Amino acid sequence: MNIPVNQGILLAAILFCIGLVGLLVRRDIIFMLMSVEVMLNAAGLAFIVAGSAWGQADGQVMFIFILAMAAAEVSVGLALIIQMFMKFKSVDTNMASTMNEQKKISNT
Amino acid sequence: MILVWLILLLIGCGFLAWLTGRWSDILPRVISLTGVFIQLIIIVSLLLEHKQGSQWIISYAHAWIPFFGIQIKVAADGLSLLMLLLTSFLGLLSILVSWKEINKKVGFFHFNLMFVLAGITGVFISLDLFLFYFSWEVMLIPMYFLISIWGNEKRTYAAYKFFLFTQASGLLMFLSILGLYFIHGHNTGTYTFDYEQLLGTKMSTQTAFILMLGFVIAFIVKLSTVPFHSWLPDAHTQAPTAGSVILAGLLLKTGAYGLIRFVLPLFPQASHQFAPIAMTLGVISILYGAKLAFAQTDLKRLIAYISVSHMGFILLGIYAFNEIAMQGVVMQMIAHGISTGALFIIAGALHERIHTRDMEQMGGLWTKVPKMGALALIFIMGSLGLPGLGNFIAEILILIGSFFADKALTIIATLGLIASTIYALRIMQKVFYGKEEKKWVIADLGFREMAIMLSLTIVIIWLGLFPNCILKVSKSPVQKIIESTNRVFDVQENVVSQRIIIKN
Amino acid sequence: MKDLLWLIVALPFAGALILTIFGKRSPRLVSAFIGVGSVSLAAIITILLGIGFMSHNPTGIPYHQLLWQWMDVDGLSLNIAFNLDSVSLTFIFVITFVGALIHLYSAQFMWKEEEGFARFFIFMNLFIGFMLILVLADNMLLLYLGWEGVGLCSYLLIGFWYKDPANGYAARKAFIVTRIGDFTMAIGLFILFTTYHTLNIKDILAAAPSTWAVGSGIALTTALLLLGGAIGKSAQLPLQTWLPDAMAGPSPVSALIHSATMVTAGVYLIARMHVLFELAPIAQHIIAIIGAITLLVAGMAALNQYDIKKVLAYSTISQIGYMFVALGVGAWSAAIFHFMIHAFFKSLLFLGAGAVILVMNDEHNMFKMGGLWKKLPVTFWTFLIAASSLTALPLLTAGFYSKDKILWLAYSSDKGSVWLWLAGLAGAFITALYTFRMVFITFFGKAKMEPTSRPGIFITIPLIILSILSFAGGFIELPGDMGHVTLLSDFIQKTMPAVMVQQSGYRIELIFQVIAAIVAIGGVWLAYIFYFNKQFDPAELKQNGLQRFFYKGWDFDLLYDKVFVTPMVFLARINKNDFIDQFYTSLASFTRLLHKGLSATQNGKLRWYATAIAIGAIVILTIIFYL
Amino acid sequence: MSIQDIISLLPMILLAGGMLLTMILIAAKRSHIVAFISTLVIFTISFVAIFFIIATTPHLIGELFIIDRFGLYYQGLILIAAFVITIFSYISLKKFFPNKRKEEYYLLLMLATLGAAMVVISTHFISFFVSLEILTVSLYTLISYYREREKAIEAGLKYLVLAAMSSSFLLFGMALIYTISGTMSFSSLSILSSNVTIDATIMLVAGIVMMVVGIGFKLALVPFHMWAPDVYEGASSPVTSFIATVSKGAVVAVLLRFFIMADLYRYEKIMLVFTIIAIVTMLIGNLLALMQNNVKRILAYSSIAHLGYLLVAFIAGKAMGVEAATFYITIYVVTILGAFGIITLVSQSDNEAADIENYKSLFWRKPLLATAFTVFLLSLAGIPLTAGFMGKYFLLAAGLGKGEWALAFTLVISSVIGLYYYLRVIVTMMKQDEDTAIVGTAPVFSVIGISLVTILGILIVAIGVCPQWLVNVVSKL
Repeated sequence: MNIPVNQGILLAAILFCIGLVGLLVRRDIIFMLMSVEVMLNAAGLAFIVAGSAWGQADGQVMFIFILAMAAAEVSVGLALIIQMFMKFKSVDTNMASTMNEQKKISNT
Repeated sequence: MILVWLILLLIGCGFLAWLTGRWSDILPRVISLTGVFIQLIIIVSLLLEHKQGSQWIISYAHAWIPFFGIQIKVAADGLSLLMLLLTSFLGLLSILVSWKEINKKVGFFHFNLMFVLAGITGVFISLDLFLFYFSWEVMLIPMYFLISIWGNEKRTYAAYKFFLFTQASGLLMFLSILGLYFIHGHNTGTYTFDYEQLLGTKMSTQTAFILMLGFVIAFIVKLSTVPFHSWLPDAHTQAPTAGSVILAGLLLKTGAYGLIRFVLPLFPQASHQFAPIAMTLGVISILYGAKLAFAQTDLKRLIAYISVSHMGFILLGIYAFNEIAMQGVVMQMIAHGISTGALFIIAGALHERIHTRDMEQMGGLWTKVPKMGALALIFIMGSLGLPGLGNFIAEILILIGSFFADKALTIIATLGLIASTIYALRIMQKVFYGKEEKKWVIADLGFREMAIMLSLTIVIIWLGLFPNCILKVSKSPVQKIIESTNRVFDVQENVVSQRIIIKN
Repeated sequence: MKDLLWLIVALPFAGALILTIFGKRSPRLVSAFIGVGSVSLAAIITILLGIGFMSHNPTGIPYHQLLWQWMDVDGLSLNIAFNLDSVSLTFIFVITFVGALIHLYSAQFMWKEEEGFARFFIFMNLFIGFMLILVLADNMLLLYLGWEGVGLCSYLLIGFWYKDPANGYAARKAFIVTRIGDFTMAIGLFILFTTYHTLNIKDILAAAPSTWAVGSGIALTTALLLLGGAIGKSAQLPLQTWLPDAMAGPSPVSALIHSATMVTAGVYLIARMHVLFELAPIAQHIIAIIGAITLLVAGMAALNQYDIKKVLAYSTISQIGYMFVALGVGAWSAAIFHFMIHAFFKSLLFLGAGAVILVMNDEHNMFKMGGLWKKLPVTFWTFLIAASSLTALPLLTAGFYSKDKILWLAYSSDKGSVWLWLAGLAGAFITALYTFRMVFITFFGKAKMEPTSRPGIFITIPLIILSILSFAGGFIELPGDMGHVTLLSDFIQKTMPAVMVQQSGYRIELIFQVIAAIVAIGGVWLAYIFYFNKQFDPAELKQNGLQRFFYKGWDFDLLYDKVFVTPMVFLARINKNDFIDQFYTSLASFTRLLHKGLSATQNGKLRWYATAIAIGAIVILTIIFYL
Repeated sequence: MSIQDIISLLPMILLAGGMLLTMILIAAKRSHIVAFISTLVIFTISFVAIFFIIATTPHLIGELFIIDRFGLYYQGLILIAAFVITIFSYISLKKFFPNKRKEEYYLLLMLATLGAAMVVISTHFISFFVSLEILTVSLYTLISYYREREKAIEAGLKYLVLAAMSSSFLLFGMALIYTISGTMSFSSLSILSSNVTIDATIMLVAGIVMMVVGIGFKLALVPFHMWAPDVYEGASSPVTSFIATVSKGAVVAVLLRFFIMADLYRYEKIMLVFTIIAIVTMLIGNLLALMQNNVKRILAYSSIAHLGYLLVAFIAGKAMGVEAATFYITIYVVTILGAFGIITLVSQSDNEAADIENYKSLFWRKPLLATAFTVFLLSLAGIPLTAGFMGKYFLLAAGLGKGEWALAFTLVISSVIGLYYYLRVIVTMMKQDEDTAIVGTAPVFSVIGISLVTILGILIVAIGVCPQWLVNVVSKL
């Protein structure tokens, strides 16, 4: 059974958008990471679809690399989240906004 | 090659001064003094051996960035030699002036001073547009430091203003230079910044006009023509005396020089189109500058506005496109350099003594400092164009010349004679005449200052009585530029060429 | 002998230079010696030169001396060169001779000036030098140099007592007002050069008649522009306002600059360029009319002054008015004759007044003096002679002959008219009136204050010499019906055309002279009735409105102040730090605003950053899809 | 995989091997100095290795990599930068870092360098993506390495989330392109587009644009720039300079390679997008920095603006663009290294000398440092006698050669705006009052660091005065 490319890409796009929206609406860093994962996997899915459409292995190869990269990212990410929680006593990203332009504007 | 050595000499002395500045305060002064003095001697000798009519006296070219056809090409003709003479002379004086005035970071001060002079020298001798722009920009940074480190109370603001104005306009000129470069390249296939090759580049009228505007804006900002003058009063007022002298005496002149050397020959036709606007601007500057000068109470600021007014004459003269006016412009460049420089030195001397530039607090100083008063009188008379002094020759030549070009504007410009009387006498009145506002206890000019001022006095009177010495030197270059500007034009329109041919 | 011409000019400058260098240190006696000596030497050389000139060339060929080339630019080639002809000779004679006398006088007059003594002589010498250049110049630009130079010296000398701001103001006023005249004159020069491609006076005068038609517009314009310069310098209407204030200077200055020499430079200019003016008859009429009006206006003003020097100042204006009338009717020699005589008696009057003021320790108000005639006999008698010469008392005084010549020609010359004559006549009457008003009030009546001292020998000598001249000077030129001596006019007419006399005839001329004489004497008589031995209390001298108006010199100052000065000062004030600068400052603050706005976006919120990226991506995609 | 391939990958292999070696060393004995030295040695060796393989260029390794002069030049640049950064990192670690766990830093540094070095030679989506991620992931950790500082953590998190987001954009773009073209190698992209339908082209372009989003994030182009100031401020100066120089340089290189090999210049729309981005970036970058008081943030914004400038050359494309961009990025790298080096040297507490006040009257306290800093700032401002001017000239020449007047004009205007804040820093250094406490750094390193900075400064001036040699090198790529 084979899926028409367009629909597959469409699905991937939808996934991507869901991830994006999730990233934009959530303040919780963990959920943000999860949404990013969704986006990455959407891209991966697109690769798979395209690869199968072209009958090439490259799609899958790319997908594997994406997985690896995502894994690495998550590992670092979680480590950072722990640090963040120790520093800011919260996983709310708005807490972690000590660096900004407010009060930095000089009056000279 | 000798010309390149001039620049290297100055730069070398600059570095030396900086280094020695760590150990002593006298050494930098002596070093830079000798450096500039040597330059002066070289230039004088060049002037003496320079025969009239010969176009480029010494020309030296050496590849710099062949990839872009950029080369180190320097040459001098009578005009540039005169400018160089002025440069080294005023440079010498400015070092002498700051002998006592500058006490902190003496080494670095002289480093900057030398660099400014080097940059100005470069501007006056470079025949490669890239090199020209390079030196044009190189003067700015050290000048910026001179103002912002050794300046008066509002120095930082003034320095910013000076730098942003000149830099912005300069970059516009740079764009124009590149435009010219590429147009010439597309036409001929040889990409070069060589002035003499770029002469007579074929391009459409619109393009020529726009490119010319790029140059012109850079130059008239330097020339502090209304409405681009507003950097000048601040810079002049806040700079240390030496800075003011160099700003008024030399930096402004680079603008005029640029117009004469580059704009007219490179864009003859566009210049003719632009002439009416330019002359109008010149006239406006003359009167508006005078008016503002009259309004000021800060002595240095007043003198600054006098410069604006006098530069107006230069613009008027340049765009009259005839030899008389152009010779007048050359005279004006030199005479204004001398007279305004002298006025700034006097203002500086006063500031050193009574620590204020506010004329309301002065008055009746003649009794205290008769020498200063007398010398001030001479240069005030100079700046109001009293016959017998250099400025008169300049202004009368410019006015007569531009009278051929445009009667109405010239008549309005002549009103400047009255205006200048009004503001110039105001200095005399406020500072030296009248009752003493405060009981200042101040010394008259010392030996060093007297030497400086007397040399200036002799020069300004000499210019007034024997202007021919100058005019002879600048004759052939001026003629060449004028006819190269008008020749191209005569074939295009006869109407205007009628306007510019004097003898018929 | 002729080759010494340059020396005449050089000597005063040399003196000035020496004084500038050594004046401060050297004692006053030395300074005085240098100052007086240099000018007197110049005077002697002038006289010798003059004798030589007159004896050796009867035809009066001008003598030309070239010193060096001034400038040579594309057709504008000018020399520093002097040109001596009968006119300039007359002038330099008056300048150096009277100048020398006044220097001598000043040596004593200024003695009390401790620090300013050398300075005074420097300026005076400079003045003489520039004046000589003005008169001897062979080209317009050199003339202009002298012209401006004397203006400078007048500025410096009016403001000699610089401590008082009022003097400084007067000095500035003088310089600026005359500068207005110079402005028009400069434009005149431009036109001359554009037309003739030379500024050499002789060439211009030679070329003019062939280039310009008589009465042509351009000729008229040029003539009027030059006239502007002349008016400014000679304090004629409407630029006369500076002269009365110029009296702030020391009396010798008033005598030398503001009566004898500088103020007559305008007369010289017009006489010198007479060809141009003959090409523009209208201009000449205007000159005559200006002269006529001026002499009346100034006369009325002089009639209402308290300050003795102010009286003399206004009288100078009105006398120059006479000269202008003469020039206007083309009576060149008459004008120059009157210039010379006027130089003698007016400087004498000023010196006398100066002497009085000196001994009355700086009291200027006539009404506070009185009864001085037996206290200061020399001063009185010399003053009286000068006064009568100014009044033009018939037969004896020089003034009579010079003024009578003008009056007669004002009527009889081809350009003359009866109105000009009437104006002159009225002027003569007023002159007589105010002159003897001054004499009677100052020297007769009850003494109100005692002179502190007697004028010294160096003051009296010049007075006497000048009185002789202003007495006997007239006999070199006698009218047709009495002796008909025409030494001067012959001499002048070597360079200038004689006046065209329309209707002559000794009878008419005689009638005119009688009328003139009667008028003059009538004036004196009236003055005698009103002012002789009358009691005037300076405290309650009340003037009615009209007198006040005259006293203020017809309120010209007020007018100019309202029309020109105030608006300009106002303009200067409102736009002191100029509005163009505001534009750039606003530009800068606008950029700052942008910065603030953009900085607000950098709020440190992770979500916002992510949103920004997303929005950016979306925007770009829309651009791709829908553009 | 042939022996030739191995040889031509030698620098990378050396880096990787060296990294493992260092890891073992550290495992054997924790010693800061040893790790430091070995890192330096490894960088040097692999830099030297480059010269051995120049002869055999260009060499293709399948579709994945191409070793050509261009790539090697960038690798060299990256290695030099990494070398300098290592030294400054040593100083900074020595000064501010608690005594434990200094060594891993160097491993991460080498890893990131490896990633960057691979990015510049990759010619295939896969290799590109993988090497980019190697670079990025190790950057996350480097940024938040000073984990005692909450700013570092915050910066790390921000960078992580946003970078991940941007890479997902990148990937999705790649996926789209792949869907249309059926190939993932740059070069074969240039062949198609004749035979694809209109809406396919649209999709292709969309894909490219999404890739541009990813790349634009790495280069901190407006509107993907917002992370830059925070990350610059949060990370320690050496890491910041690494981000500013190595990662950006690498990405610029791959961007050029991608657009030229895939010949994407034919899509006007994309060029239009880039033009807009360039203009906005130049202006906003400079405006943001205008009255900034934090030097590191100033440099962040200025780096945004400078990448905007660089786009001018990039847009100019084949003609002179590549040379111009390469020339410019080289100069930019040198300048930024120097600037951050000075920040490192001036800093005295563990939150670094970021505030402009710390530089007050530096000119009278430490003339040499201040002069060097002045030179760097002037070079950034593009004033003659410094290399920055020549770089800017090169950009303008490229842009105008292509007739991009609008871009050139914007460049000029914005660099005038930019002038203001560079001058502000300089003026602050010139301020007279001597009250600020004298900065003291550990003598040895300060000597090394100062001499290094001085060398960089001299280099800047040298290029500024006679750039011909560099121009020759660049133009022969």
